Amino acid sequence: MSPINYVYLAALLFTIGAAGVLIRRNAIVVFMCIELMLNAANLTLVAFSRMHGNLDGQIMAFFVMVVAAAEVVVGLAIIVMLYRARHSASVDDASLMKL
Amino acid sequence: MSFPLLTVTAALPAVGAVATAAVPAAKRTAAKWLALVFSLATLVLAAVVLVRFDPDGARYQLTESHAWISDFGVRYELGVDGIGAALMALTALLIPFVIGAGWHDADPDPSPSSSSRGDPNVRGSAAVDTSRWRPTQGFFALILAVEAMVLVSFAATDVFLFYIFFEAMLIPMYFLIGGFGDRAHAAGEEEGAKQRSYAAVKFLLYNLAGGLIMLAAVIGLFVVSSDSLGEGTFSLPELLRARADGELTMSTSTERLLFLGFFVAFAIKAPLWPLHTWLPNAMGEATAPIAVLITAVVDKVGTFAMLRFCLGLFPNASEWATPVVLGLALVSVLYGALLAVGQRDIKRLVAYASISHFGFIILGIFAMTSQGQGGATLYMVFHGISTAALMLVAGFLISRRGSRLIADYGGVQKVAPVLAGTFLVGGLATLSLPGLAPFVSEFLVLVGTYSRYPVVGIIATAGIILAALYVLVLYQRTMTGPVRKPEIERMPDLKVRELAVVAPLVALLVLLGVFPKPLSEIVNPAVEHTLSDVQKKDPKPQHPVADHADPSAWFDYKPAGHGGGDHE
Amino acid sequence: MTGMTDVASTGGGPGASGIPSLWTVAAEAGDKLQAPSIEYGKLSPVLIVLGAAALGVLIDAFAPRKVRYSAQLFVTLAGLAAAFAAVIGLAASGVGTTKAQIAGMGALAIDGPTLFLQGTLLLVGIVGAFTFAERRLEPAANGSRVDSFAAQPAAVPGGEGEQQAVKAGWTTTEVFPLLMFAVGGMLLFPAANDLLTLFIALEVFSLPLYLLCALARRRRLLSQEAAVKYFLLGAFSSAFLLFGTALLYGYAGTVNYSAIARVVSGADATSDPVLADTTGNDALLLIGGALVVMGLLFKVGAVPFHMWTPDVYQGAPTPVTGFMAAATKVAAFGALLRLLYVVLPGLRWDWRPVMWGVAILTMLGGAVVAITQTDIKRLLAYSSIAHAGFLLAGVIATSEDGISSVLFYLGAYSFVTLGAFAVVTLVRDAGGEATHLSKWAGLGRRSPLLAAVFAVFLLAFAGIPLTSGFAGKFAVFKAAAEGGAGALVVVGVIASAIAAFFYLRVIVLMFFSEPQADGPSVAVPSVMTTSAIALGVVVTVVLGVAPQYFLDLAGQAGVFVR
Amino acid sequence: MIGLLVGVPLLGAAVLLCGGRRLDRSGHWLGTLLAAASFAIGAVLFFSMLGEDAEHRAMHSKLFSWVPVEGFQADVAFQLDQLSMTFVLLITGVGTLIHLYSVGYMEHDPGRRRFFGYLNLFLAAMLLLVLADNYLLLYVGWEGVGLASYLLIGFWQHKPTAATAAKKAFLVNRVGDAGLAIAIFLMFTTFGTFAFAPVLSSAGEASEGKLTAIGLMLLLAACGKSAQVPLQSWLGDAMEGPTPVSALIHAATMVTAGVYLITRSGAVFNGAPDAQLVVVVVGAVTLLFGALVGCAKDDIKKALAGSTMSQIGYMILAAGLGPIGYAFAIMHLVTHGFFKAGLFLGAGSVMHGMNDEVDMRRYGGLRKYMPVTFVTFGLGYLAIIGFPGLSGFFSKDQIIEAAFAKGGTEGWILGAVTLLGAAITAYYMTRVMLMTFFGEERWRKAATPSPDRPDVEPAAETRGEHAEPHPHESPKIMTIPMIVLAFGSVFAGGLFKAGESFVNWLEPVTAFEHGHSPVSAATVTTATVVALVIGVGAAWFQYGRKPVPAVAPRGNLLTRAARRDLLQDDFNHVVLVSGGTHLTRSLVYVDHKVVDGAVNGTAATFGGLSGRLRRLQNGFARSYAVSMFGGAAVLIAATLLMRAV
Repeated sequence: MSPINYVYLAALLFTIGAAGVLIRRNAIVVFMCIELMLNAANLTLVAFSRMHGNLDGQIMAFFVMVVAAAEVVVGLAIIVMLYRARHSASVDDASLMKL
Repeated sequence: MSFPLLTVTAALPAVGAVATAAVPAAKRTAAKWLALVFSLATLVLAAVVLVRFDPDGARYQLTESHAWISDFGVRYELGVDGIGAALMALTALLIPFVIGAGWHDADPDPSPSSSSRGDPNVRGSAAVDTSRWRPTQGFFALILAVEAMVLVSFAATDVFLFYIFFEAMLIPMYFLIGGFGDRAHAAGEEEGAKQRSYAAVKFLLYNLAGGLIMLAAVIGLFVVSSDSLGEGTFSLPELLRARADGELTMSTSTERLLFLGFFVAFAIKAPLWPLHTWLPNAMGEATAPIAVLITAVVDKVGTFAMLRFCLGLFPNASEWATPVVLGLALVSVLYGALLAVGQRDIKRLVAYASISHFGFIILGIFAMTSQGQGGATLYMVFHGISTAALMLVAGFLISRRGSRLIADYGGVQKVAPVLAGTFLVGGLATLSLPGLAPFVSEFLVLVGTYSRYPVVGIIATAGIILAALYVLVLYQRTMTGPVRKPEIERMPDLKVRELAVVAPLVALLVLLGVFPKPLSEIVNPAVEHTLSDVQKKDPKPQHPVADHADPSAWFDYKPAGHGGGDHE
Repeated sequence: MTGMTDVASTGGGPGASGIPSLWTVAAEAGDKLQAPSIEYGKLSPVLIVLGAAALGVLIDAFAPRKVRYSAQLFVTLAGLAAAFAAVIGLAASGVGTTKAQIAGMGALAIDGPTLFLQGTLLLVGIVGAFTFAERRLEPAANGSRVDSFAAQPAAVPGGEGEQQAVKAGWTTTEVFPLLMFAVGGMLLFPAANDLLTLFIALEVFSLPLYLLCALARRRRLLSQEAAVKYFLLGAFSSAFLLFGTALLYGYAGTVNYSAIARVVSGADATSDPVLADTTGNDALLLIGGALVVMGLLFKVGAVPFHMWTPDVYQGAPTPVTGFMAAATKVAAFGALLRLLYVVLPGLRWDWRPVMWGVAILTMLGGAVVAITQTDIKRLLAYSSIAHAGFLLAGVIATSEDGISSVLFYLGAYSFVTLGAFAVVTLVRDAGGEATHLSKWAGLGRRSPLLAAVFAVFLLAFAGIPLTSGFAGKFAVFKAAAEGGAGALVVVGVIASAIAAFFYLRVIVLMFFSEPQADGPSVAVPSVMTTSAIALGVVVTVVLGVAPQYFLDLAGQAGVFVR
Repeated sequence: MIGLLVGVPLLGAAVLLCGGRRLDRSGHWLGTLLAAASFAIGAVLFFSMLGEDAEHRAMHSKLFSWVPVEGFQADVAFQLDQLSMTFVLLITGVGTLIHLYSVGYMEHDPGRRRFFGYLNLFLAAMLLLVLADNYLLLYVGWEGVGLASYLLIGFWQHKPTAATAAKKAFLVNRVGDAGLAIAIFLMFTTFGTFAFAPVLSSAGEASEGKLTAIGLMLLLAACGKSAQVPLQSWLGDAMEGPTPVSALIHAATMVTAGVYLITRSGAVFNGAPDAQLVVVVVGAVTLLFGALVGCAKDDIKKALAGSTMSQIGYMILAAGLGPIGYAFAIMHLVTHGFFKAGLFLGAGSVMHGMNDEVDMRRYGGLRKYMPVTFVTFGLGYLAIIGFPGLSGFFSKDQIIEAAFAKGGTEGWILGAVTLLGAAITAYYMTRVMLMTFFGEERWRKAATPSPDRPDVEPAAETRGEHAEPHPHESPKIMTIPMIVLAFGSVFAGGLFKAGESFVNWLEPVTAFEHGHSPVSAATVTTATVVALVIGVGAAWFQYGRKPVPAVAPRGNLLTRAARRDLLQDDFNHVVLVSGGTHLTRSLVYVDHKVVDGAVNGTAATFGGLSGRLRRLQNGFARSYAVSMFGGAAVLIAATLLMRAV
């Protein structure tokens, strides 16, 4: 199987993730979708790394994981804070500021 | 490097503005006197400029040149030709009168509770602490700031330098219009404040929009000059030289676009129909001295710049645009006059009259004849003085009655003859009565226009009839007739301060009307230079009379009847 | 797999395959481990700031509550000042011009733009730290002065815990390390010379900002909402950026800027025919480039990626907004410039028209929507969007002038922004800052000086001559016109005219309207906010009247090292 | 010396107008003195001129260069030749007399100082007009007299009618002034100058078309100033001014400036027969027009105003005849100056004695009460109707003769018109005479002010109640000028005629040709006398034999039209005033709604756009994400598209 198929899969995952961000209301789920997008990027990197025959992509994938972990720390903290204030994790509820 | 006279002349009012603004809140009168002293000192310096200017000398004199922003090719370059010198003098001349006339315009309300301003409860409450609000200081400081900026504009020979001050002067003007209105407003205080800020915003947006369009053209000019000359420059003498030598070339469409960019900005400032609608609002809402500042001083920068920059930098495009410009100017002349006839508000009437006059000025500029442009230049100066006289007296009138509506007056002549008399003189100057200064300029403009564009000249002549109409209707409705209103019966005549403001203006109108020669001699060479920039020559008369300057020719003249005059 | 072994150095010597692969080297040389050569001196500004940030974390963890504030403030300011000194030192030694080089094994480019932007960022950071540290505006609680940040960020807004914390006069000092991390990330951002560093730097400065947004003392619901929005959208956009990075990597087989550029220009053709459908596949390049650019456009707040801006600007604590508005823009434009000028110059004819569209939309969109705003912070947010559009016009110039004009503009703009938001912190009523425009009515009568200062900032935003805003705008438009984007200049001019309208509205309100009875009062700030505002005014006027020195500076800094 | 002629009264005006209330008590004497001084200077110059031989009488003096612009030279320079001299003497002479008269007439008026200031201003302007050596300076005087006329007509500014009349006079004159301005433009483009000497001496070189254009424009100017059709409408209303003003400005001097202009520009007209023809037609039409109006008016001053119009019609007609008529035009101008001024002063004297009543239907039988006025007025009357031997007879007779001499059909028509005019003149003047001084004393019944003058003027109040008037003779200071003018009315014509002295005097300036009349001089004279008798007789039949009704009968259509100045004002009102009002109103509307509306509309458009775009910012993070996602998609699509294209 050509590694390029992984890239296609990654693109699909990325799109699914993006669609999830657009569709889902729950902030946690939205955030998980974003993680999915990051991981799609990771898959792409790894796939290309394989195709190019260098390790750059794989190393980058590690970096991305670390960053994603940091993002989770910050993101969950913010989302939990939101939930505590509103007893709801819906992103649509957080729409006081508009226009 | 000689003494930087122009810089000092322009900097003096700027210093005055800072000094005036720094006067403590309680010492209002000191601030006024300080401002007056600074404006008079500036006048002295401007007079020195005028005296030191040698009509037979170089095109630009008293020049100064310093590097400023070399990245933009910008230099701090000053220099005056006759036109600039005359207009600098006009500016410096009018400011003391503006200050004198506006002496009490920015006084805080004497008794806040009795005043109609706002809700008395609000005024009285301690919550609103306005003790640091120093309108008087601000008013006079802003006037001086405008003066400084206008002076630089007239003296700048660097396009960019000019542009900067052309734009920057909007800001103090904006505050002057929006911040200081007439004491009483016909539509009530709330509504008055609203209209005032509407007028100020309109003024600023209109002019800023024009200025921004010009900014695009200024940038374009830089690009063109850096393409042609290797290094972008804004120096007017340098650009003119390069143009004349053929070093600076631009494609026809580029030149036209750049011309339009410049011209639109100036046409808004001037203002030319149909870009004029900000002027009646601004002049109507501002106090009379500020209205004078707008129309007599600031707007002149627009017409001045047409003459100096549009024609000088873009001669071919100017020629290309001439028919349209003349058409618009003609419309301005007639339209302004007709609308002036239809106004019910004194200040708006004067504003529309000014639009008509600016039409004449632009007509003269684009007629491209010595008479037209010389007349236009003189017109700028004389219109400044005459409008100042008319508007300031109108302001005195309005301040007495607290209304701008013509219908609220009538019979003032009976109770305040001096006021009425000076008003009439101002009005007569506005309608270009011979013997008063504006006549000379208006006639020159008309002659100059006629000699190249006869039809335009003749149609424009109708403007002088309409001018008589709106001035005399105004005078009739306000000054004549029986005194029917008690407010007018109690109306005092001009006070000493007011007379001191008006009398010199009237005297100047007469003096310059009878003997404009010193001024026209300063202006003439500059006009010739401008004409040579656009490579135009005056049209020759069909049957030139060989030596018409010789009065003795008369004595050789024999009336020639059908039979040769021999009747014996 | 041959390409992996023969890469010996980052220099890409004649024998090399031409695709320097730093990570590969590190991974491959397991047996003969070589320490990578790091130019510590050249990286010192970043290192100092990050070090100070780490120190700040330690202080918050271990120092007694009483000294925390002063210790944090000292460390922050000292760190920033030292970093700034380092930048000056580097610049003085010619690193910005003649000795510009790629440092950190190809990860960072230390050149003119980097140093200029780092210097600007550090100054912005210092001024930002001043406004962060301001403790005189809020009424003192329980005898201790408090700042603009939440007494107990973890507490539920309006809950009992929060009320107690407020009453007790608690303050937190973690904002300083957060600030320092953000600054550190921003210092890296414009210096990033490969896409991975770009991504990391982006996250390093974004994550602290997300948190900072959530920390407002008042109106905490808004603040939290701002943080959530910023976080989710920011993460969303960084996912795009990352995916774009992956695609570019797929295209070029490397993430190094100059290496990608060489592939783009065809200098380094791909060696393996097997990879023909990936490496050198223009679709990958174009899509990947577009996605990376989009990630950066999100940060600069360009239409249509701008929508987070007003909400976040409004909800975040005002000192944070000021810092963010100024610094993010500086850092993001730096990165955008480097990306477009170093990586994608070969694609100029592809991205320029697209960027034209974005610039036009941004200028007009920001200006038009701002007209009807009623909240001063939202208004400034839309204003920042419009300014992003003007800056994009300079970016599009694709010339040295374009670079230097954008650099200059950024410097000018950031100080005006900082000053303006600092003024916003001062206008307060019982509910904290009075940001609704109607409250600003008649401010000119109550405190003429403050109103005048704010008017100066507004005029600078509007680009009135003799202010820095004008000089910047002129520089950018001039570069754009010279770069053949005359039409863009015209649009920019129109947008400026529209923008002038809403700046004027505020001036009208301040000076020409009667003060309201229940209007806000103007707090008397400490010397810190005062100096922030004063610096804003000074920079505004100096850059407006005598910009030549700074233009020279930006002009010298206008070359990217490749 | 020539400059002094202008300067002295100008000084007077300046002093009197700026001097303030200090001069209230003595100002009128100062004004009179300066007028007299000016006359004295004129007289001195006249005699020194007489000392020269005819060809070298013209004097020239340049004061300074006024407007020097490249290619455009206008000097303040005077030239005094025989034509100017004639005017100088007339202006200063009659002017001085009227100053004197005014001292009495305006005795109780609070604005007397101002009045004399204006009078002096008028003298200065008028002298400038006739002394200028170029058209531009003439233009200054031209508008200057217009200004003085404006100020004096509107002297009683508190009366709305006066203010309106003043404004109207100025405006109508402005139309004429525009003509003069255009004439100057034409001269400038044709000759490169507009000084008299070079223009007139080289007029022959220009094309006839140019000359015709110049001539017509000059005629337009003359029509305005001299109240000729179609710009005649202001003169009747101008009678709102104090009567001395009517005498000086609107009878003797200013209104004749048009004749001066045409005569002065003779060289232009001589080269433009078409223009001359128009001049003649205008003169003829006005002659009849004014006469008809004069017949119908019951207001004594307006009747005289109609007469003035008509008499100036004679002069214009004569001037239009060319060299055969110039001298006679001027001659009639001078004699008319005497008798018409005298008539007006007489009318003023009557009004003075009658509580400022002007309606002749409320006069009657006044000869007993005002003998001096009666006699002087009567002599003026005889002069104007051309009673043989008196001034008017000689001057008018010459014009009629010259009209016939025009030759061809034109000559016959013109001759007939002038004769008809003479008859009508006799008719309406007789009517005035009879209604005023003869018949029953109708004023005894009419104790109320006339209905067409509802506004009470303070000047009248100071002189007495509006009770029944007590007619009385005016004081000496008023009668003396009347007497002097009566002498002029009687003898001037004969003096001028004797030995053709007047014609010879003017000949070097205006040139002269004897017209070759198809009818003999004696026949013309006879016809004139016959016309005179018919006119007088008709008037006597109508007004002498039977009592004059105190309320005017309705009259036939023509009478009613003539009472309304032959509907000229109605025409003006419909066409110009209401048309103009509509125009300005609609323009104000256009300015507000269209021009300004476009600006405000632009602003509103952006505002609306802003409001709509603003709604996109709906607060939902997910919709922001949609925007970003869409943006990214578009970005990618556009980038790919760029490559595809």
